[in-house]
Amino acid sequence: MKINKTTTLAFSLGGLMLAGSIQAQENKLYLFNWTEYMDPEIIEAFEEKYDVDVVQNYFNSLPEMLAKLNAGGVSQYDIIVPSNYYVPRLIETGLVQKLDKSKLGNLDNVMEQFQDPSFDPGADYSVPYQWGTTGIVYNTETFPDAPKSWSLLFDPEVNPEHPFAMMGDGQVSMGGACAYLGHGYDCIDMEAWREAAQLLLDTKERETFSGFTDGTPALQQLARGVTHVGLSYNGDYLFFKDEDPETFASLDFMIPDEGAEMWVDSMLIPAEAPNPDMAHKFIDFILDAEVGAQLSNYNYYASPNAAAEPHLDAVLTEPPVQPSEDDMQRLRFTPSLEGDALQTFQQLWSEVQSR
Amino acid sequence: MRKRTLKRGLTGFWWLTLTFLYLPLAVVVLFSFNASNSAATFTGVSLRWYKALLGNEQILSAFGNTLILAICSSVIALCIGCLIGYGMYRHRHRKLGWLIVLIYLPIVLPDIVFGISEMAFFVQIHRLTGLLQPGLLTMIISHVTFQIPFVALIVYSRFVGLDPTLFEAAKDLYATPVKRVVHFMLPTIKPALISAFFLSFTLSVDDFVISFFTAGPESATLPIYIWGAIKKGVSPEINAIAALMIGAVAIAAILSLTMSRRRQA
Amino acid sequence: MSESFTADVTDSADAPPAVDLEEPRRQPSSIEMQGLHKRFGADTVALDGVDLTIEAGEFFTLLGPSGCGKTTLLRILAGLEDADAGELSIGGRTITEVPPHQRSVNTVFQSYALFPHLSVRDNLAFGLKMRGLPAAERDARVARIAEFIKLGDLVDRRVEQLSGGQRQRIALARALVCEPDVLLLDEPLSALDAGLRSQLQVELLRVQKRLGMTFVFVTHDQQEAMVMSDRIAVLNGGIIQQVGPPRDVYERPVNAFVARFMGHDNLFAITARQGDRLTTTLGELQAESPGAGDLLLIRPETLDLLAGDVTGTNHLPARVTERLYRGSHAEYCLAIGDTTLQATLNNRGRHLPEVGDRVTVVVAPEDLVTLSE
Amino acid sequence: MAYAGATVSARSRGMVRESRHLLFTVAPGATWIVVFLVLPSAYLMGVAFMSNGTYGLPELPLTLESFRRLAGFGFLGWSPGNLYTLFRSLWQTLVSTGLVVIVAYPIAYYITTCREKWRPIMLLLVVVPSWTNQVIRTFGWMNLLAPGTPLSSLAEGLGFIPPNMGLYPSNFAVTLGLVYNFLPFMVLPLYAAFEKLDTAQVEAAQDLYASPVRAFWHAVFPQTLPGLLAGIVLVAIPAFGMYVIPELLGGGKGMMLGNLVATQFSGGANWPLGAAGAILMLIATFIGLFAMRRIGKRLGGGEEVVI
Repeated sequence: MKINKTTTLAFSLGGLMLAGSIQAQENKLYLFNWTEYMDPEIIEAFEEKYDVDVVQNYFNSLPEMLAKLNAGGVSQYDIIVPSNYYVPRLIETGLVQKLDKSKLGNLDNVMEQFQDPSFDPGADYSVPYQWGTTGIVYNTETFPDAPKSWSLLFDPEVNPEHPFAMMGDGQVSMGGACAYLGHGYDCIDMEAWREAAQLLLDTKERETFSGFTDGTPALQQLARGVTHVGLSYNGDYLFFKDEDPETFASLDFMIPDEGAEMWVDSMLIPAEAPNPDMAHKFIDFILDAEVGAQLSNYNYYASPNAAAEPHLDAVLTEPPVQPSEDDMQRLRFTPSLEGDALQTFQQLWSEVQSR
Repeated sequence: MRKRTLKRGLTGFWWLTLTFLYLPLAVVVLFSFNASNSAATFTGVSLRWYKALLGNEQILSAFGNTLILAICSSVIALCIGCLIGYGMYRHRHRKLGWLIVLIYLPIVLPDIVFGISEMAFFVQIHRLTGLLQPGLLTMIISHVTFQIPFVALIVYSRFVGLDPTLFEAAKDLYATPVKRVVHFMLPTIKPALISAFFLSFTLSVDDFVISFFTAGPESATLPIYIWGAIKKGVSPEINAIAALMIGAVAIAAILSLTMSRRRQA
Repeated sequence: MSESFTADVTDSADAPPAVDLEEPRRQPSSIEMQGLHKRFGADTVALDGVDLTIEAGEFFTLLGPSGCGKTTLLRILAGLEDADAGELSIGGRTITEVPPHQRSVNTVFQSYALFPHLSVRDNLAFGLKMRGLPAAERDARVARIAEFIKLGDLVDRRVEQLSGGQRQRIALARALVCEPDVLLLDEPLSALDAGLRSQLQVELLRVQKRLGMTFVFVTHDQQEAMVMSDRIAVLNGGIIQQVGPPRDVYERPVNAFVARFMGHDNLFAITARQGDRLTTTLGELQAESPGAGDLLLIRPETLDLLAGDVTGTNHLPARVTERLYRGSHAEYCLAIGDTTLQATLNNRGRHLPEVGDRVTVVVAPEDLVTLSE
Repeated sequence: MAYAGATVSARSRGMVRESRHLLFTVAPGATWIVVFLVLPSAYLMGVAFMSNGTYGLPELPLTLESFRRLAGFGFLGWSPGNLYTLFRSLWQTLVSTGLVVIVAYPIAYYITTCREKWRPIMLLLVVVPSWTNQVIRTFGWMNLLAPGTPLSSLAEGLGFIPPNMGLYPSNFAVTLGLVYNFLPFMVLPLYAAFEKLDTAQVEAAQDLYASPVRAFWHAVFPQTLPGLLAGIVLVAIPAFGMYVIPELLGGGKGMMLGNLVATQFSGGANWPLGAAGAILMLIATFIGLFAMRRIGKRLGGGEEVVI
């Protein structure tokens, strides 16, 4: 008898919940974003303005984001925020839809150099969100005279005995190895790749290699002393430094002289997004001058929003957010791979990971 | 003499093993009260990480999802598994090899294969029919799948342990088929049902891999949330959530102990 | 004790306790079986055409070795097993296809089958509850049966706390409280030790006589069968060998199987016959109007032993090869030529021959029974 | 004749009823498992024979390419990466199962030597940690083994690990995590076996063989073998397919087969390759199960070795 009651209770509970979730979807916006990449106040403001519930999900790397889209996410998220080199493959596989530019009144706020990006000619699919750089973060107490170079990671003589991590996203780690070997960060040459993969394998063999870590967690590892050198993003570095100045006083961010990554994260709408209308509203909301500035002020990343410039904090106008003229020369986009090149790269990378 | 040395050695080894088993959990609980953001040094007692949890809506919803998932899946698995367990008992003299294979399949299948099979399958079904979008429903389905065998085996072994003439006595004493179920079978296997439910619940809460691969944007459970938090970078907040879950388990353990004590008395 | 029962007792303080069960509630029912067949699997025949009538109010015993079909027959009566063919009626009503829960038949199981999840009281009330009797009447009936079977405070115990004998009595009470037309008992005493067993045999008999209910009792113990039964049916190989009152079955077995099963070993082949004179392996014997059949049964207790060599009709010279002194009587093994004969002598203070003595065996012609293999 | 006919009809009626009953009780669960596990697994098997699309999703035509890739053949010729992963999985399974046996055996025995009223509590103490989620358990070890923790400092002081490195991430941490995770699964069946131990046999053996080692080997060990085999099945099979522990504790060096498979799906890399890896895992699992059954039967352990 008791069991019957519990059963009924649980079933009605379950039914209620399912019904509830289906109904609730009507007025929700599903945002799939990098971790620690959105000011909660912006979300609150947007929710209030459009009377909508924003559901946020996070990823730590682009492969993870793509996997989630393939695993059903394409019909479950309204906005995704991938980096430049993943945009072409999203477009090509039909995972994203064309933007309805008539719904984006603030589109003109986008800086000129972002209006026709190489990864999305004509900007038919993407609207820039933030841009930044990937550099080396290291412990200044361990390395008081650190060279401004990838050798801090790849040369066992420069760093003989302190744990370090490489980037979890293969293309960034490979790019770093390429740069160190003198082939440039954005190499796509087969021979260069092979050499870089070998370098990564040798590096992995070193006792002080601690693992492949994504950009944001790498900072946590550095802060906790698990590693002493790692790869991360300029804005995240500043963001955490602001949160915990004491710990981060002994951590520094640098762009190696051999060259490093510069990236643009963009907002896109998945092909089967449940609420594309609201997604457009969201994109337009972010493009607003003040919201754009608020976002950058929160994130410590450079804004692609020209109109936002007057509202930006001072820290956003100087390195590392705005790289120095010299560094700017050395920064490259991560190449967007497709076809055989992508397959080859995946094989090289999985070899590096699995050995 | 030698025997006593052996016993003493074993006692020592026992305490050593217990330390091994509880040290990681103890450290999690201890550092959840740490005043500073450090895994290595304990700087003072503070509740700051628990306070940080309180306002976190995601954790609350993950907690709710965990409960809903565990309860719903356990209840469904209990109903279905109970039927199979009885069917296996009632027809144990028949050749049911295929059924045994089927029942053991979810148990022996590696989690990861289980999880990706479900994920790939649900994606395909959704593509074809628009049904079964990843979310709580798909998670419940997957959990029920791996819970059914455990329920069935527990119920089956309870039935096997019964005097088979009890079934005939019930018939003989004027119980109709429905009354036999209500007044005889269910009350008789009640202990088995309770432990099956408890085991299912534990299995559901313990699972990460299968949930991870079948979850949708709004159905993250606590383990998934913790996984995400670890992947994002270890933060002491995780210690606090983990400590709460450990506390819940400790309470469950004490409850189950007192319950079994009472049953023995 | 339940509330209602205590109330019952105090209300009629000076009257004897109300035990309606002393008077049968309804007329006892007879049982009719015709051509019952039952087979398990392809080649195990449990019943091979059983025709049997059990009279109303009879204490009827199904006797036979294990595997003879007696339990199958009982289970068919209870409805726990379907006959492959044949008809079954109780009290004139055909119930071949009636499911067990709709038959006014109750069973006392060999393993007692008390429900472990219920208290003794709830066990007793189970059948009444299933029949939908209101709680007050259930309590009253349970109290009455508890009084009748003298359960005392057993009613308030838990099943695990009961001994074997106590369980047996609860099982009996649980079946009786439903006041069935027929009570079936499946070797209910076989798990008990000898002392308790004979005590319960007496009690069972008392209950049956006082209720006048039809009892069908299954046992493999011929002693028990003889003590309890009005009539016995001996079964073997799914076939009824003989039906009759205990004395008939014991003293006049119809075939060698029944004779052996009833404990007789003195069976001798009849090699030739001339009128009443039979030639057997023992020698020539004079019988009184012997029936057909080529076996001669001599019951040990019908023999007399005379000291020394004495001649006369049915006097056989023999030698004592073994003697088992049992107090009330003595059992002998005697050698007559190459043949061994068993004899039992009552110990009435007379001389008991000893091993090695030469004796003369005397048997009365009317005590000789012929039967067939 | 009439009798024969009656038999058949009554009999077949009973069989129909029984079959309907079987169907009613077993069908819901069996269907559930078929629809939600057998079909998905079959679909996954199918994926393994499809081509890998440019962005990791399965495509037609059918091909054995994924199995070639799994064996290490790719654009770049043959490379041993996946074999490394396979052997690492086998090695970790072997080592951790061995360690679990070494720890669980005396523990299970010790519990049976204690007073009866303490035994349930002792068993509970062993099992309770496994009620917490495996992510949390593993996270506990991340805390304990990180650089700078007392354990790491100790290991560093003893010269086991180079300075500044923690015990985690490493293959050692993965082994430790596996042992920790699966210890209860070995203690329980072993305890059941010890509890059933026929002490008369042990005493006879002590009389017959002077040395306790031989007495153990001839009397105790064979009797606990069914429990041991059940434990090995319960530990080795999930350990071989483990994903969480190597992912969290292994860093970049500890990848096991489970991670190789998972990465193909959670890293958006190559579904068909992942599916082929899953088939490899299944084959290994079933070979392991089959071997254990054979050993169990050979040595006279019970039929039901699994659980």
